[in-house]
Amino acid sequence: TAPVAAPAGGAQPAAEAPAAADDVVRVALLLPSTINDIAWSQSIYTSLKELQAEMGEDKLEIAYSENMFNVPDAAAAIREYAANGYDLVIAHGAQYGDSLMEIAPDFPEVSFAWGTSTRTGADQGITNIFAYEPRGDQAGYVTGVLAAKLTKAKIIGLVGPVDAGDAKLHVDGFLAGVKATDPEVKVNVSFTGSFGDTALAAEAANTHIKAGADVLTGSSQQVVGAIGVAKENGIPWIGVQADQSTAAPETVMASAIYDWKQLLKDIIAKRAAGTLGGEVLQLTYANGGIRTIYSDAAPADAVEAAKAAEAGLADGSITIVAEPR
Amino acid sequence: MDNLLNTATLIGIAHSGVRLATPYLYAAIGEMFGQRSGVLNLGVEGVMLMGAFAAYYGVFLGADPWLGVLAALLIGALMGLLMAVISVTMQAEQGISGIGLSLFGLGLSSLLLKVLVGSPISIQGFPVWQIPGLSQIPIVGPIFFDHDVLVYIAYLLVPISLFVLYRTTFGLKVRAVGQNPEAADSLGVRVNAVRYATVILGSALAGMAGASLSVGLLNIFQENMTNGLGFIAVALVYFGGWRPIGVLLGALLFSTVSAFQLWMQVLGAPIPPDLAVMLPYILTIVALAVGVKQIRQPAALTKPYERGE
Amino acid sequence: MARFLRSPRFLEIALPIAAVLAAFMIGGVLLWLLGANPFEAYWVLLGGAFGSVSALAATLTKMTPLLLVALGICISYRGGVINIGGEGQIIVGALAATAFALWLRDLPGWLLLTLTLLVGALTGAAWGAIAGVLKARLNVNEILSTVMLNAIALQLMNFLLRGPMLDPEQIAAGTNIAQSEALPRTMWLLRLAPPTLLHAGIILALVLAVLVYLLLWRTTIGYRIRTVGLNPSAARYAGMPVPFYVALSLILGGAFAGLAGAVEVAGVQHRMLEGLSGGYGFSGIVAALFGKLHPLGAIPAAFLFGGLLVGANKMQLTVQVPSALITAINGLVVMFVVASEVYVRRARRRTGREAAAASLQSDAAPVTQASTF
Amino acid sequence: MSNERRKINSLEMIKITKRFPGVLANDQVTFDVKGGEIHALLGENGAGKSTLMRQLYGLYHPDAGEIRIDGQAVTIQSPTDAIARGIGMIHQHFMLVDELTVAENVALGMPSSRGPVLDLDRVEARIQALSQAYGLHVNPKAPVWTLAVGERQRVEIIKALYRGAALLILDEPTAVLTPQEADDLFVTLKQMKEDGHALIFISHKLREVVAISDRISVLRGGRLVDTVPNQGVTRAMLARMMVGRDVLLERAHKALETGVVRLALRGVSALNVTGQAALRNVTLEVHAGEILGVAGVSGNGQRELAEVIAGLRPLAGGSVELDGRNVSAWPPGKRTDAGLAYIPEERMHDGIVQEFSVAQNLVLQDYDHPPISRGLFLNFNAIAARGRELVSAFNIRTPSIDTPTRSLSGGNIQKLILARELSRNPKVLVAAQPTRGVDIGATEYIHQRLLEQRAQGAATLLISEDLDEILALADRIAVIYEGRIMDIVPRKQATAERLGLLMAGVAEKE
Ligand SMILES: Nc1ncnc2c1ncn2[C@@H]1O[C@H](COP(=O)(O)OP(=O)(O)OP(=O)(O)O)[C@@H](O)[C@H]1O
Ligand SMILES: Nc1ncnc2c1ncn2[C@@H]1O[C@H](COP(=O)(O)OP(=O)(O)OP(=O)(O)O)[C@@H](O)[C@H]1O
Ligand SMILES: [Mg+2]
Ligand SMILES: [Mg+2]
Repeated sequence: TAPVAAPAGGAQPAAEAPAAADDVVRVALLLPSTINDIAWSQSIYTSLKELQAEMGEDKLEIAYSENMFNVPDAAAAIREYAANGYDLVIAHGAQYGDSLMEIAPDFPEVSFAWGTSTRTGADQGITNIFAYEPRGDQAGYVTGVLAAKLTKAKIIGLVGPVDAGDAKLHVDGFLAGVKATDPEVKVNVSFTGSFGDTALAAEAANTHIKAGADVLTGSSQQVVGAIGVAKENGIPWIGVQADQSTAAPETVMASAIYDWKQLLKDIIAKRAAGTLGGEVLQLTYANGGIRTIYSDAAPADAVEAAKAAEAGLADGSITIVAEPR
Repeated sequence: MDNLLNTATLIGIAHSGVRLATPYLYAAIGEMFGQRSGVLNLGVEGVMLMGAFAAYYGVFLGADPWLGVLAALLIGALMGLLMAVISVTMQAEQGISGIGLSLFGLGLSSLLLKVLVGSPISIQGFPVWQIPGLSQIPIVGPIFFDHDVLVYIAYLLVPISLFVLYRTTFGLKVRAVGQNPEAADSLGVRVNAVRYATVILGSALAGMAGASLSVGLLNIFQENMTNGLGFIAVALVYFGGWRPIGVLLGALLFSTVSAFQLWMQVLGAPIPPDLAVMLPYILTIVALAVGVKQIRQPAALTKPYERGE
Repeated sequence: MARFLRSPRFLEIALPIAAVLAAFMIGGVLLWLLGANPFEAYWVLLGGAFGSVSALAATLTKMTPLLLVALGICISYRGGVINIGGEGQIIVGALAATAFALWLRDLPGWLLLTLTLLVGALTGAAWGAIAGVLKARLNVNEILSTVMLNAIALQLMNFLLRGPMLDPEQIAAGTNIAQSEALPRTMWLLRLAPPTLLHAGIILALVLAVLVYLLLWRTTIGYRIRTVGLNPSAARYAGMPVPFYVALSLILGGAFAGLAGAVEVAGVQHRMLEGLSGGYGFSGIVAALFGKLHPLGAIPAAFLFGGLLVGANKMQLTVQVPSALITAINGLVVMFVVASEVYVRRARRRTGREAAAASLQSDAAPVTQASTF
Repeated sequence: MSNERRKINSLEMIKITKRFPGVLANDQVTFDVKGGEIHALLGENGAGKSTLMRQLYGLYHPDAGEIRIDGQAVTIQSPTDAIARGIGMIHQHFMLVDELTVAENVALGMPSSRGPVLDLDRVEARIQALSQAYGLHVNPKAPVWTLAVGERQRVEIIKALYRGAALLILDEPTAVLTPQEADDLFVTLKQMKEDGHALIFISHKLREVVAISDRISVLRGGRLVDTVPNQGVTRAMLARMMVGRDVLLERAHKALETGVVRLALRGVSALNVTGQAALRNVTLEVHAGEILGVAGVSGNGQRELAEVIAGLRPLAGGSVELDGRNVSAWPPGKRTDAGLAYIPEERMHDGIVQEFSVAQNLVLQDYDHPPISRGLFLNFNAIAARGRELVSAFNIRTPSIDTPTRSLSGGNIQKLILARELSRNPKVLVAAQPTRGVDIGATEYIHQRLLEQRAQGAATLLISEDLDEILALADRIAVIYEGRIMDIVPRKQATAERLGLLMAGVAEKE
C-alpha cells in the first residue's frame, strides 16, 4: 500500500480538519517530561484523562506531546495543535511562555493555557491565554505539617531536584509547615542537581536516613529512587504532585496531589462562556486543585493536624511566609 | 557542619560511596574488556537502561530477583551483539554507533515501561544482606558488609576480572587483540571473535549494572533513570588506565565524593547545592591530571580490524 | 549500469538512504505493534520535516545549532581529539552570551548582537580549552574530561539560573522558574520567515561552514591541525608545536559549540533557560560524522538530521505515539547509517586501487594534473 | 599442544597466481623448498615476495595454482592451518605485541596445559629449552617493548619453533639487524637447517643471500625470473636478474676538499624515552662536503643522536651548533629553516602522514613558506607544481601526486622523503637508516643522491647499521657504543673488523 497523504481519522484526532463538531472540546497538552513521570506531567495528564472519563470520549478529545524539554520544538507543536483545530492548547511549563505570547495572537479562536505563571499577556493586549499556578507551597505546607507530626527523631529528610521553580516553592512551603507545627524539628534538605538522577536521589534518601531522618519527602520524577529506599528501610514517605502511592502503597503515607480537573473544567466552562483567556487560575486547597490523599496507615492525629492545615489554607486563616534559606 | 568529621558520618560517607560505586563498577569493568580488545562502546548508557528494565520487569511480573538479573544479562548480551555486528563486522565508527545504541536503549526502555507497566511501581528487589560475622567488625563491617548481594558481586568482579585478564588464555587474547590485532591474527587468534566476545560480555555486565540499580539499589525503574551514569562509566575506564584496580579506584573516588557532597548538603554545609554536585566531576579530572600515572590506551582502540587482502 | 550501482559515488548517496529505510522498517514494526499505521506515521514525518514552508523553516532552525556544533566537531576530529563536550560548551556559551547581553543591554542592537555572539564563542572556546590544555599539558584523556565538564557546566547553569541570573520577573512573581531575563529585542537575530522561528543564524552557520572548509584545507593552520590529527610524530618532525594544535582543536570545537549556544539564545529562545542545549552536543557529533567530518558535508547532514528530529516531533504529535519510540527509531537510524558506510569504503578502496593500478600500468602519464587534495 | 616438530620433506608452490584489484602480484609462480635447505627469495620492492609467502601462511589465498606438501595438495585457509601443517612465518614487520612479555607473546593463541588458565611457567621453561638448543637468548619474562630489535627477532623465531614449525619463512629478517646480530641469526638458521628444517629467506642484501642460501629464486614484477643453485652466482648476476639491468654495486668515492664545520655537537648528553642516559658527552663535527658515518649496534643512542640534532629531543647537557650558531634551544622548525634536513629512521611513523597525498607530504617541511603558502593561505598551484617537479626529478613511482602516500611502496616513500629533504638544498643533512628495507635499485639511487649532495657541499651525518653502506659512502666513521663515541676513523683506515671491535665496545689499544 502506498503511504496515505491525509492521515486517517479515528484514533488519531490530531490531524482532523479544524472545523470540529461544536460539542466536542479538543484539548492538547505539551509536557516537559513524560506522562508516567509520577510527578508534574503525569498529574495533569491523569486529571485530563479523568475529566475525559467524566465527560465522555465523544465530548473531550485529548492529544499530547511529551518530553518537550526543547522549547522551539514545543513552540512548533503548539502552533501545530492550534492550526489543527484544537480548542485549548495547554503548555505545561513556564519555559513555554515566550513562545505562547508569540503564537497566541495568530490564533484568536484558540485558547491557550500555561503554567506555572501569573502572566496572561493581557498587558500586551493578548486575550486568549490563561495562566495557572499550582500553589506548591500549600502542598508543601500540609505535607510539612504531616511530616512534623510523624517524625519521632525530629529529623526529616527532603530530596529535591534543583532549588528552583515548583520544587523551590514546595520546599519553602514544607519548611513553613514543619516550623509551624514543631519548631524543634529539623529538616535536612538536599538536591541532586537534576530531575532525573534516580540513583543519586536514592543515595540522598539513604544519607538522610543515616543522618537520622525518620520521615522522607521530595519532589520530581527521580524520587522513585528515594521511595524505593524509604520502602526498604521501613521509613514513611510523603509525596507531592502526583499520587505516589502507586509506587509503593505501604510506604507512602500521603500525597499532596495536584488535581487539575477543576481547573480544566473551569477553563473549558469559561471558554464556552466566551472568555478565551486573560485570567490567572490557581490550584489551591480552597478550590480543590490540591488535595491530599492519606494512607490508612497514617496515624490519626497526624492526619488530623494535616487536615486542619488544609482547612486553614482553604479558608485563609493560614498564610505561608517563606523564609530565606 | 562540625559533625561532618565525626566517625559516624565518615562511616556513612564511606558506606554510601561503596554502594554508589556498584553500577559504575559493573559498567566500567565490562566496558574495560571491550576497550582492552579495541572496541569503544559508548552505548553503555542505553544497555544499562535496557538491563535495568529487563530485571525490573522480570521481578514486576513476579519472578525472583535472580531471574531478573539473568534477564538483564541476556538483554545486555543481546545489545552487545548488536553493537558488535555494527562496530566489529560492519566496522562502523565506534563513537557514533555507541551514541546510536544509547539512544536506542533509552527509547526502547522508556517505551517498554510505558506500554508494559505504565507509571513506575516499586518492586521487592534484593534486600540488604549483612554478611554474618563480617558485618560485625567495627568500622569495616558497616562500610563494606551491609549491602545487597549485587553490591558484593560488583566488588568480586574486580579480582575475577584481574584473573580473567591476566591469567587466562582468553585474557591474553583480549590484551593482544587490543594492542596489535595483526600480530594476534598471525598466530591464529580470531580477532573479531575475541572482540565479539568482549563486547557481548561487556554489555552483559552493563545490563547487570542496570539491574544493580533497578533490583538492587532502587527497587524501581524510571525513564532514563541512569541519567548519564553510563557515560561516567566510560570515562572511568580511561581514568582507571584500562586496569581493574584503576577502575575500582576511579569508581570509588567518584562515588565517595558524590556521597560526601550529599552529606555536606544534608548536614547543611553553606555551599550552594549545585556547586556541591559538581565536586565529584571536578575531583575526578583533578585526580587524573595531578595524581594518577598516565597509561597508554590500547593501541588498536576504536580501530576496526580487517586483514589486508 | 552494474558498474554504476557499485560505484562509490552512487553508494555514498544510496546507502545512507537504504540504511534509514531499514531503520524505519524496524521502527515500523514497533509502530504497528503500538497500533499506529507505519506508512501514515512516516509520511507525516517526511511532511513534517520537508513538506511545507513552515516545515522546512523548522528543519532549518534545528539545523542551525546542529551545523554549528558539527563544524566544531569536524575541526576537533581532524585534529585527532574526540570532543564529546559539546553539551557543556553550548551551555556555558549560552550562559555567558546571555549575561553579557543583559549587562550591556543599552548598546546598539547590531553591536550588542555581534559582541554577544563573540562572547558565546569565546566562552565555549575557554570551556574547550580546559579539556585542551589538560590533554596537551597533562595528557588527560579528552573523553574523560569532556564528559565531566558537561556535568560541571550543567550544574553551573543550575546555580546561575537559580541565583545570580534568575529573571527578576520570576522573583517578583514568586515562581522562580530557572530562566534568565529576556534579552533586549534590539539584538534578537533577524527572523527570516515569520511566524516560523527561522532566524538569520542559519546564514551565519552556512557561511561559517565554508570558512571552516577554507580553514581546514586552504590554510597553513588547517594543514597543521590535520597533520597533528593524523600523525603527531610526523607533525613534530615537521616542526609543528603539537600540544598547541591539540589544544587548539578542542578550543575551536568549543568555540563553535559556544557560538551555537549564543545563537540559540539570540535567535530562538531570547533568554537562557534549562534544556537549551537540547542534546545538540551529541547530535552535532552525529551530524558531523554523517557529513564525513567535512564542513561542507556537514551541511546536508545537519539538514537531514535536523529534519529527522523535526519530523519525529510532528509524528509524535499527529500519530500520538510515545516520544520514546521516536528516540528509539533515531538510535536505529544512527546505528544503521554508520554501519552502512563500510560498503562505501570498500567500494572506494576497490575503485581507488583499480585507478591506481591502471595509471601505473599505462605508465604514459605518471603525474596527473589534478591538484586538489 | 604437540611439542614434536612435524617433518616437511618438500613443499611446492605450483603456478601460483594472485591478483589484487588491478595488480598482478604473483603471476604463475612456481617455487619449492626442501627439508634441510635454505632457499632465498629475491626481488625488488613490490616484486611479490611477501605476497607469495603470505599465501603459504594462509594470510592470502591464491587465485590459481596449487600448494603441495610432501606431494600432497593442500589448501591453507588461515594462519592456524599453516601452523598446524608445520609452517611458521617471520614477518617483514614484527608481529609482536609490545605490551606483553616474551612468554605471553609465545603463548598467544596456543592451547594451555591448564585449559582456559594460562600456564606461563611451563611456557617459560620451554622457551629456555629452545633458547639453549638454537642459541636464541632472550629473557622470557621481559616485556617485548623493553627488547632490542635483535632480541625481538629471536622472539619471533622462538614463536615459530614453539609451534613446531618444520618450515620457516623469514621475510627480510635482517633488514633491521646489525651485522653482528645478522651473523648470530645465520648461526641459528644453519643449525635449524642441519636439524632438517626447511627455510625460506627473503632479503635485499645480496651478500647475505650468497652467504647462507642453498638455492636462490628471483622474482620480478610478480613473475619468477629463475631459480638457481648458489654455486657460482655473483652478486652482480643476481642484481641483474632482479632489476633487469646492470647495477652499480660499488660506488666510486672520490675524496673531496672539505669545507667549514657546518654541524657540531659539543659534549652532548641526552636521555631516552625511559629516562636513562642515551647519549653521553658526544662531540662531533661534520664539515661541508663531508659524509660522517655513524656506525653502531642498534639501540646505542643513534635514534637519540638524530633527534637531538633535529630538535625533537631535549638536551641534558652540551650544545648543538649549526653553521657556528648554537641552536640548542631552537625548536625543530627553526632548525629546518636554518638549513637542516632530516631523514628519520621510522619513515612511516615520523617521516610522512600516510593519509596525505604525495603532494601534501612533499611540502610537509615547506608548507609555511612561500611559494607554498602566502600568509595564512596554502597555494595549491604551487603545491601541485612542487609535487610534479619532485615526483619526476626523484623518479617517485606513483599513479598521481594526489595518491594517498600510504599506497606507495616502501622504496618510493623513502624517495619521497629524500626528495622533500634534499630539494631544499640543505646545508646539513641527517640521514638515519636511509636504505633500510629498500631494494637495491632504490638503494643505488639513494646513495647516488647522497653523494651528489656531498659534492654540492652539504655536511651529512649518515647513521646506519649497515656497515657496507657506511664503508661505501662515509669519509669518516664515528662508532657509537652505549651513547659514547668510541672513536672516529677515517675511511681509508676503517676495516669491518676494526669497526666491529669498536661497535662491540672494545677500545683500541695503541
Ligand atoms: N593487500 C594488498 N592489497 C593490494 N595490493 C597489494 C596488497 N599486498 C601487496 N600488494 C601489491 O602487490 C605487489 C607485491 O607486493 P609484495 O608486498 O608482495 O612485494 P615484496 O616483493 O614483498 O616487496 P618488498 O620488497 O617491498 O617487501 C605490490 O604491487 C603491492 O603493492
Ligand atoms: N607497552 C608499553 N607498556 C608500558 N610502557 C610502555 C609501553 N610501550 C612504551 N612504553 C613506555 O613509553 C616509552 C616510549 O615508547 P616508544 O618509543 O614506543 O614511544 P613513541 O612515542 O613511539 O616514540 P618514538 O616516536 O620515538 O617511537 C617507552 O620507553 C616506555 O617507557
Ligand atoms: Mg615484502
Ligand atoms: Mg615508537
